[in-house]
Amino acid sequence: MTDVICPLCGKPNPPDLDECMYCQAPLKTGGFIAPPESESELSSSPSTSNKPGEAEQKAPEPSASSDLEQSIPDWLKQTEADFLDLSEVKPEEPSPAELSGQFDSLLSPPSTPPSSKENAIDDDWLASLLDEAGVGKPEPPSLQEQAPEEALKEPEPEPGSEMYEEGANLAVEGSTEEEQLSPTQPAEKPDWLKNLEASSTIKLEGDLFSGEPEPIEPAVNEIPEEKAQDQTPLPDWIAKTGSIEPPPSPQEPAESPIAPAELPNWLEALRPTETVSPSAPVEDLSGADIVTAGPLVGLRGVISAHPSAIRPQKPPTYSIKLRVTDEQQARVEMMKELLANEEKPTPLASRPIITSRNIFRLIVAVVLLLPMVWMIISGSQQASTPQPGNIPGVVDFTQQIQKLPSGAPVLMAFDYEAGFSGELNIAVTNVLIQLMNKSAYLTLVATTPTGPALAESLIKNASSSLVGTSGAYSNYADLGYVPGGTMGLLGLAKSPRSILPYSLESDNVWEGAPLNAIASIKDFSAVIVLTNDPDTARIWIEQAGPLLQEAGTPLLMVTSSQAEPLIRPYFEAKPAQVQGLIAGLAGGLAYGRTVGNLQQNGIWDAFSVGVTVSFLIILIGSIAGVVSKMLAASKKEN
Amino acid sequence: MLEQINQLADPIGAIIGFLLTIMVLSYIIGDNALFRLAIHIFIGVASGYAAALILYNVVLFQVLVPVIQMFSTGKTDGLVTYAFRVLPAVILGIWMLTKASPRLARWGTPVLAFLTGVGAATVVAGAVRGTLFPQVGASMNLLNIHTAPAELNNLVGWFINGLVILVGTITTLIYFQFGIKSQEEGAPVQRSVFMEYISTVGQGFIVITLGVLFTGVYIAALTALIDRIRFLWDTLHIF
Amino acid sequence: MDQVLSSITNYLGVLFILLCLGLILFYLLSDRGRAKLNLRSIQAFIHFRREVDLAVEAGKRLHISLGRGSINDLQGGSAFIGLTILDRCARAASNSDKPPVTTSGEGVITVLSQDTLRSTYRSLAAEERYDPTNARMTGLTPLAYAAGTMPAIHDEQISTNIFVGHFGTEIALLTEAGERNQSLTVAGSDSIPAQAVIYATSDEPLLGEELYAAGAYLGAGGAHSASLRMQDILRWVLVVAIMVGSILKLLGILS
Amino acid sequence: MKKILPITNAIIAVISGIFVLLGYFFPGVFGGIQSTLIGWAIILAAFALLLGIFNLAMVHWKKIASSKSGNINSMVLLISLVVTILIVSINGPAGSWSLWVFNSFQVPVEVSLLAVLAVILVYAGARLLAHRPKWNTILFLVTVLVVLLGSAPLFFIGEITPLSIVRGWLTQVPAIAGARGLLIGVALGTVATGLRILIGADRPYGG
Repeated sequence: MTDVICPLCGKPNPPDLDECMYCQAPLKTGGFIAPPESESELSSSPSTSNKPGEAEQKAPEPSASSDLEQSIPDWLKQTEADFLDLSEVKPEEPSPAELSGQFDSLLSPPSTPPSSKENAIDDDWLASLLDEAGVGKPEPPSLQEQAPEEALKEPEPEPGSEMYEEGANLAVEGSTEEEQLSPTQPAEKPDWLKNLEASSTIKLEGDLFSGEPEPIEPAVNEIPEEKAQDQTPLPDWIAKTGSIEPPPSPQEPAESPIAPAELPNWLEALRPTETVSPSAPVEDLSGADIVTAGPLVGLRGVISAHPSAIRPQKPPTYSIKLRVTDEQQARVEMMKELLANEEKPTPLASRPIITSRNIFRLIVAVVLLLPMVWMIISGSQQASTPQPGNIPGVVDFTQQIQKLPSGAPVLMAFDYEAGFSGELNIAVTNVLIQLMNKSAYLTLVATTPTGPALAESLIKNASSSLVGTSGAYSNYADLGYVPGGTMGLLGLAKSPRSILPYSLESDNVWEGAPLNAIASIKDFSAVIVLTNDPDTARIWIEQAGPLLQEAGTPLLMVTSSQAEPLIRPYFEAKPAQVQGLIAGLAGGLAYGRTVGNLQQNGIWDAFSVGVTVSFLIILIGSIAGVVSKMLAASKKEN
Repeated sequence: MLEQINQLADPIGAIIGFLLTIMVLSYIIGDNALFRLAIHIFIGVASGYAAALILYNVVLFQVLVPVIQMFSTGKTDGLVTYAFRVLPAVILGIWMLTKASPRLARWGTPVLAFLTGVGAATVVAGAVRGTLFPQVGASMNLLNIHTAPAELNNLVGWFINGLVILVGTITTLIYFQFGIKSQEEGAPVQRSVFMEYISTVGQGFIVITLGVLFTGVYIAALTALIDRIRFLWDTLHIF
Repeated sequence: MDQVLSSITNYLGVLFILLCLGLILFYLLSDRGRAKLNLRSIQAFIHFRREVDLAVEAGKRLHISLGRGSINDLQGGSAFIGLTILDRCARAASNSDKPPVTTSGEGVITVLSQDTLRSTYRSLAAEERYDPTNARMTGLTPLAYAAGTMPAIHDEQISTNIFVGHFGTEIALLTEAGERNQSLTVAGSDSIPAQAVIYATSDEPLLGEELYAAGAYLGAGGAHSASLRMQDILRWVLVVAIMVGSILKLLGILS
Repeated sequence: MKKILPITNAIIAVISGIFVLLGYFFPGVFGGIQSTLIGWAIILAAFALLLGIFNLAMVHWKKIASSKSGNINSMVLLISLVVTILIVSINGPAGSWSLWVFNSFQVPVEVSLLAVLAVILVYAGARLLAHRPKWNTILFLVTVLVVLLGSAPLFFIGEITPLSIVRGWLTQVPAIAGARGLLIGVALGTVATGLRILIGADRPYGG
């Protein structure tokens, strides 16, 4: 990837910089259509690929622009851009006269304010200009075509010649008006200066879109034509502009007095060039070299560029030609599309509540819901509940719990969201009941904020449904939430007491038995993770797993069916990284059987009918969709 | 009085749950005001609970309580550890709160830089130690002759499955290859035929995986739907 | 024995990371004069670039959702990618009159997205366009985040939704909202179940590693393409390692 | 200052990252520093979360202030936020009132949102082929249908054994293969992303 040439100071910059490292000018234009580095990288994008000719069109651009940009003082760039801005935003306004007037106005002192502004604003408009990809970029090459045309040979002769023709078209009005209008410029200045400051907020697209489409028409028509064949007839609005006579302003004397005072000497030196014939840029160049000393250091070559700027008949011509680059063509095509879409009534504008989609969605919902509702209401028990033996992991889980000595400390991580309680609560409640029957000391932690509440309510439920015990189960400590995700978990694995020093009841549980014997997570008799998120499960396996394997502490998991396929590999792995696994509703019910809890009151039947119905919906829906598409296609053919 | 409220609380909670469930399920028909209301209540409650919980677990238990205990019990031996492990974090935390004001925001950036650096390191280490090595190791172990079953018919199945997983893993990995040998200017960018075949196989495996996972997700959601129906019916039963 | 094994793993890990680092730096520094990197075309990115520009032309909003992955987790990676994309989008839409709106479900990511927006605008010298409420936190729990993002999709005249970051399966709610709003949804997540959902529900899914290539595809700078080259090389290193390892184990040379 | 601050930020990020990384691989030498830094980061994450809450509140407060549509909802949100924070702070996260709020407001809505997801997903599955008529869509749907049939006894038909065998094979062989490929790929991408930050090339902290 080649360096990015700063459009402002022309120095090369590494491609990944946003700002020029020398002058802090933004290097990247808005829009994806032509960010320099992305172009070189993304060979497949529609904006950059295709056209093989593009290569030689693009190649000379950056370097050429850089030389020139170097040689153009800011204020001049600014005014030209501003002129372009004007003529783009509202095509009716700028007459060639007005323009050339503007350039003249640059020669009169009051045009210094732009350059004398403090940097912040300066950056601001430059940036905004560069942002408006259509405006900022394209000029330099044109200037190049302009000034030392004979000196550096441009690869595109057509634009050049064409430009001269167009130049001819406007030359007459341009020159004549220029003479009479040049004095009135001061009056115009505030107007274009305002616009200049505003240029960062004026948005071409915005205007086009919010406003009526008329002004766009020319732009839209103009460019594609040029794309098609280079010979372009002038857009009518420009022809119009030629004839517009801007009214001479009344305040002219008010501002003119200051004019003669601060004329820089180099400008004096330039006066003659107005009379000099256009075909003598060489002399100007030589002149430029001398002028470099003085207030305008670093503006060497100003003069060489200058004649092109002040030559009255030129600006209108290149201003027309210039605004056609690939970017703009792409943008204009887009605009065309948008306009085309505008003409059609867009569905987005008037979104009806009842669309075929909504109806289809509604039918799907009803078809899915009704049978399940019926199963729940009837509390049907027809479908055979899953057997522990058929579901790998369940039996291992039970055995691991059975192995636990009575009163052993068990770490339970409630890492599932409340949304999955419908799926997981059956399994979790059964696990809790089994642990309570072994009067295990439950240490509850959570890496999700909803965990602690889930844990508390589930323990209350489980202990209430516990057979043969009265009152709530108190043999547990709820340590609450571990903030910090992976890092929190790592800290927890290494030293739980420093991460979670107190229980949610704010007592220091680590002082008393059995937790006082626990230094690290591996000292627990078992670690049970309840989660719906495979990533959380993986973090547990990765961060805590190694520690647990060292001590041979079993890591058991209760997961949602959505995480099962990703956790099962760890269970199947040799050596197993997860020693027991209960997954989803089926796992929960199967586990229920192992602890003698058989009640399922219609859930399993609803589940099985739900699965059957959704199978049919997907199958029929897909077939119907394909068929309807085929029919539509055949209709089109006919 | 409080007992009465407590007794009332459960049925009231059930009714609230009932109404909220209906309001949310109404999104199936279309986006509507009831749904909006329900989710805004929900966002407030969920975020509020999380915020309070974190205040409890971090600000209270890790920052305040230790200090209070130290000075109440007079045991200041933990002071040094506290000064190293907690105090700087608290200072940084307060410093980071400057992010709340647009004017001061820039000054809080160093703290975020610190967080980002630590996070990036954790991410890298976790990915290498936690995912890359275990997964690659597991893939290698698929065809470990020492773990092969003894019986011949099982052996065949074991070998074929192992081979399939191996091929699947490798082709999936290769499918993601991004770079392509640079061709002459203007030529359409495409992979070599060999690569095309391999990545098509890989794509097949990816799609099957996604299909399996999609079903898992769907089943989880379906279970939730059943749970809601169950809940609505039970709540109706209460009254 | 275990300790020896773990120390070996540690050294291997360091070696691996150094290899990655070396490759990235090599490509980053040697990238200047090299021929451009040809990338296989990924439909999602092609459409994405186009849609972003269309949105700018149409004066509509881009909505970038960065997920809820904490940067302290493995999920941080995808969140960082999300921030890179946010930067690209903010630049692309810098001359649109509707600045992009960002939603996220985690504190650090929210603050980082604000910083990214601010620094992007600053680099474009348009800092006055920065509005902190355009980078929002919409909820703290995953579903609260999704629920909070749905109204934004429905109400903010969104033309394109970009969901890049760590999402769970709740992303289906977001893609559905986008679909009902008839706006384009480009989605990618590091969570594989989420990818399954994305594959079925989003217009332009980004699968697996493709998400992490976003930077290089959207021209976020040399480092991104350098790291992409690194990924491509290490991919083959791992493939070879797996093959050789399994052959050795099949032959019983390695136990 | 304009220049210095970003550089300092980058240096901070890189150095802290390197220490933590070394701590992972050389716990003996750098373990102490690593765990300290991680401890800080955990506390900081909590502060960041509070910042997030603040941002959430501000966004909705502004909505209320500029009386746009939906400001009633915003008001409801703010009220429920404040009330919940108060209840949980006073009563404690495990207190009976906090649990009541949690169980009557949060749980129903979360489960219901997931229930809505079921309809969304089955609808998406039904129209996927019409949307994307490709070979891999068909493979996707076939997998979904097979796994679906295998995961529960069909109503009126009962368990279809061969299907559940196929399902078992699909979930334990090709699915594992694909998942491994995806996981390794994601890990590679994650490493790349992390390293870009550790060398200071990516600066998401706006440096």
